[in-house]
Amino acid sequence: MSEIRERIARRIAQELEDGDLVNLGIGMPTMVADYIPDNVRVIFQSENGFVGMGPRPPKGEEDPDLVNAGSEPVTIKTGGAFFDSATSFAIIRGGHLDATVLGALQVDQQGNLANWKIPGKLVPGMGGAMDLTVGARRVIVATTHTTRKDQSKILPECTLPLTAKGEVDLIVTEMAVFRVTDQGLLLEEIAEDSSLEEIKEKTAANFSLAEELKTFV
Amino acid sequence: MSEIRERIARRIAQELEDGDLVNLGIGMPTMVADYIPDNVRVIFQSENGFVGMGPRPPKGEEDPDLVNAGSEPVTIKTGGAFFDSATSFAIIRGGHLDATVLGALQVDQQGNLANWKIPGKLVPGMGGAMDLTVGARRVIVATTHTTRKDQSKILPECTLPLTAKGEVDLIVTEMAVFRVTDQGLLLEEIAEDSSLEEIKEKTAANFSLAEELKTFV
Amino acid sequence: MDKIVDKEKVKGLFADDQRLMIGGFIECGSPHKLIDLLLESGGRNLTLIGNDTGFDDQKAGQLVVEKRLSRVIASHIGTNKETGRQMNSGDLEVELVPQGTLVEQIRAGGAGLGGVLTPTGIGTPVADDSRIIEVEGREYLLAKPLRADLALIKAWKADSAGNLLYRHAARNFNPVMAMACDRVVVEAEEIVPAGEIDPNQVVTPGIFVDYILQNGEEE
Amino acid sequence: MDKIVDKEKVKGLFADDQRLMIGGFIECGSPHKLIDLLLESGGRNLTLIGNDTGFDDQKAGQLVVEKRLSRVIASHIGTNKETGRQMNSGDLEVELVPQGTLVEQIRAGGAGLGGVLTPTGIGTPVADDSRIIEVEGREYLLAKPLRADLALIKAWKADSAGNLLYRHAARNFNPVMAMACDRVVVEAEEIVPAGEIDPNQVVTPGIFVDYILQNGEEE
Repeated sequence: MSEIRERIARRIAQELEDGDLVNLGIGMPTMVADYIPDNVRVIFQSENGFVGMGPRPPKGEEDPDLVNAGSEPVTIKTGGAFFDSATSFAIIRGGHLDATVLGALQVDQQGNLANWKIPGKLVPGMGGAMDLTVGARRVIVATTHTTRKDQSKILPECTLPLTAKGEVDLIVTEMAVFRVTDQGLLLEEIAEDSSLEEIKEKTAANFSLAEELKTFV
Repeated sequence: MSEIRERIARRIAQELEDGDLVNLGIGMPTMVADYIPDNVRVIFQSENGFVGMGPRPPKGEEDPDLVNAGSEPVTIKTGGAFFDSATSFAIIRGGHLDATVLGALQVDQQGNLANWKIPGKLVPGMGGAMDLTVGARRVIVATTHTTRKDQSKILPECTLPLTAKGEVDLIVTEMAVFRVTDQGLLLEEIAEDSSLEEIKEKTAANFSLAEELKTFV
Repeated sequence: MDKIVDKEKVKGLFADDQRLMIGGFIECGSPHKLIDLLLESGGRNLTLIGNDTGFDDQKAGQLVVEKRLSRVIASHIGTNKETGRQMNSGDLEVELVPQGTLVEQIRAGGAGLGGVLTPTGIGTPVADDSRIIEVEGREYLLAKPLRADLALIKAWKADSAGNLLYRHAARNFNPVMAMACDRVVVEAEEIVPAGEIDPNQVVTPGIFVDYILQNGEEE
Repeated sequence: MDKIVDKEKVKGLFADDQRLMIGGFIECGSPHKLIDLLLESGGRNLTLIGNDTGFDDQKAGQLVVEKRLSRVIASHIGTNKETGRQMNSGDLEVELVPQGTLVEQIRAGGAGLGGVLTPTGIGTPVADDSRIIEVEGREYLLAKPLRADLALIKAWKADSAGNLLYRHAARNFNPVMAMACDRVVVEAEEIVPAGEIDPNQVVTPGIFVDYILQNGEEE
């Protein structure tokens, strides 16, 4: 499982460009920061109120006033800045983020995302996810291809309450990279240990194939 | 004329209470600050971005970055703070001001105020006046009783474009103090060198008399 | 007009049925001392407006655990299992709001706006309970202003005039809430004389602040 | 990604028909050096969004005096006689907006809001051209978001990452405008290396800033 998460994070890290301002969701998306190439300078925004977020500090140097949106100790890099939640969401909603990376309970071929509520079961709340999806220029979904019960998380249509309608741009799983287009999902890349057959079998959504299908590691 | 302005400013200063946060308009209203009793601590807000405004500095100590909304050099008192225009008008519109003192071209018996535009002639713009009138708890108008052509500025109904509808609470002139009530204007005070007859003659608006008519100096 | 008060004064500000805004983001920047006093005061049937309901094993979460709340308006409750439990049992009314909408509602309450139009939540269940307003061909949700009786604010430094500084990510909702409540109570790590905070560096101007409690040992 | 640029680079950013936001409040906190470069660049038919049009005998007022503007959105034009003259002659389109509405429109543009509802101007001529929206029995004007191609900002200190501090009343519209434009050009009195401004004291985070010009002698 941790290998799967690493693979997804590593692949998404390649999507980020020098100078990008990026917000990473809680959980697997947070790991993306560990795989940014040295020659690419990405600025991370933390929705609880700062830009220039850096990695976890060495043990013993954690500061309870310096945590990410998932309550994990982090650091701030030179040139970073703190601000209040109104400014934080002005950045997020106002189109100042180049990309956000978010997890999914379900994602579908219209680019809809569901990740905040399982009615009658789990209702953690949407936190900042609805603002992130509507505001960021690119919305990248980081998700395992299937649920623990081996059911596809990539659907013709989400059945859970939506976080965002039609906002997802790219879906990265341990098996595949799909681009969301006006014509639906486009399979662009296949993991080196997967196959088109496996992806077809485990994907409930319809998708078409890119002209040039690439492989990712 | 300067004696008239001083009298109006001095009378309005008596309206302000210890602890009040007050915004003074440009011109005569600005003079109110000079007449606050020593035992009353009023905090002045300047709409261009600070609270704790203090008097003009000694000659030679003016700072071009420290001026009031009328571009006059001022100071900031201990405990004051600077902020941006969005915060400044959050204070003004959000009901955080106890009072504002504004000048008038016309004011009427419904508590309407006109002070930003003479169509075809003078259109300086409303600046912050519309926000001040709608946001401050008390709107006090400081005005000469008549125009230079000796016409009443206190009318049954304003004829110039309005700055605010029904927001004026008190009108102070060199002759009289009127309170704006739901039943119209109530004459509460007469200047010691004026008379009820003179006020009746020079006031176009209807007004009733307070049970106890006071005199002011 | 001394704003610096003691614990007894703060406790006297609390009452049943109040509507409270409490700063903080999952316990970071939460006014733990003020919450302690609120818990001691015994206030019940409270409405909480805040980003979240903290952790169930930490201070901000205890308002839920000790069943002081009847209503919560928040963006996230996943870190306090007790909140979900009381919500599912019907003991606690929970209104979930996108975080950026929540902070704009609070800001609108403090800034005298009748609401703001946000694209956030269009096409989601959040839109079901909201008025939709179309502007230039695009749909927005109307987010109405929020205000409360009392704001509980955590500051890093306060001066005696009430000017506040916050530390790192502990700032979050605190400065916005300090503008949107009838009375504002601040817990400060340090209190300094007026004049010691540069007026250019002030984050929350003192005019918004009614009471300041020192949260340290030396009280 | 060095943000510090020279005068030639700044001049190259200007073009005819641009929509500009320019910080300042009647010349206080106005970016006089950037306005100089704009005047030198020869750009014409510009739209200015700002609090006012400065004094006719000072720098910010020269954009009007030299007839570079075809449209102004401002709250006050009384300090520049030339603005009123061109408005009355029909050479300049002037839209007057209450100051608090103007700054919220700019903020909405930067914050991705579809607009805000303000009580300011109800019952006045300002309401005639506005959409009225009723919320809980009270009428508000819809103030739509404003954005521009270029923001010209005056800062006190900038660090090389673009983080900005402002001085005294020279802050005014500058931080709000820095969030609402496609490109943001800053004139700073002093430029320091990144890290020299405490991240807790930053007023405008560097992510909003594209270009910084030193306005001093040493350039």
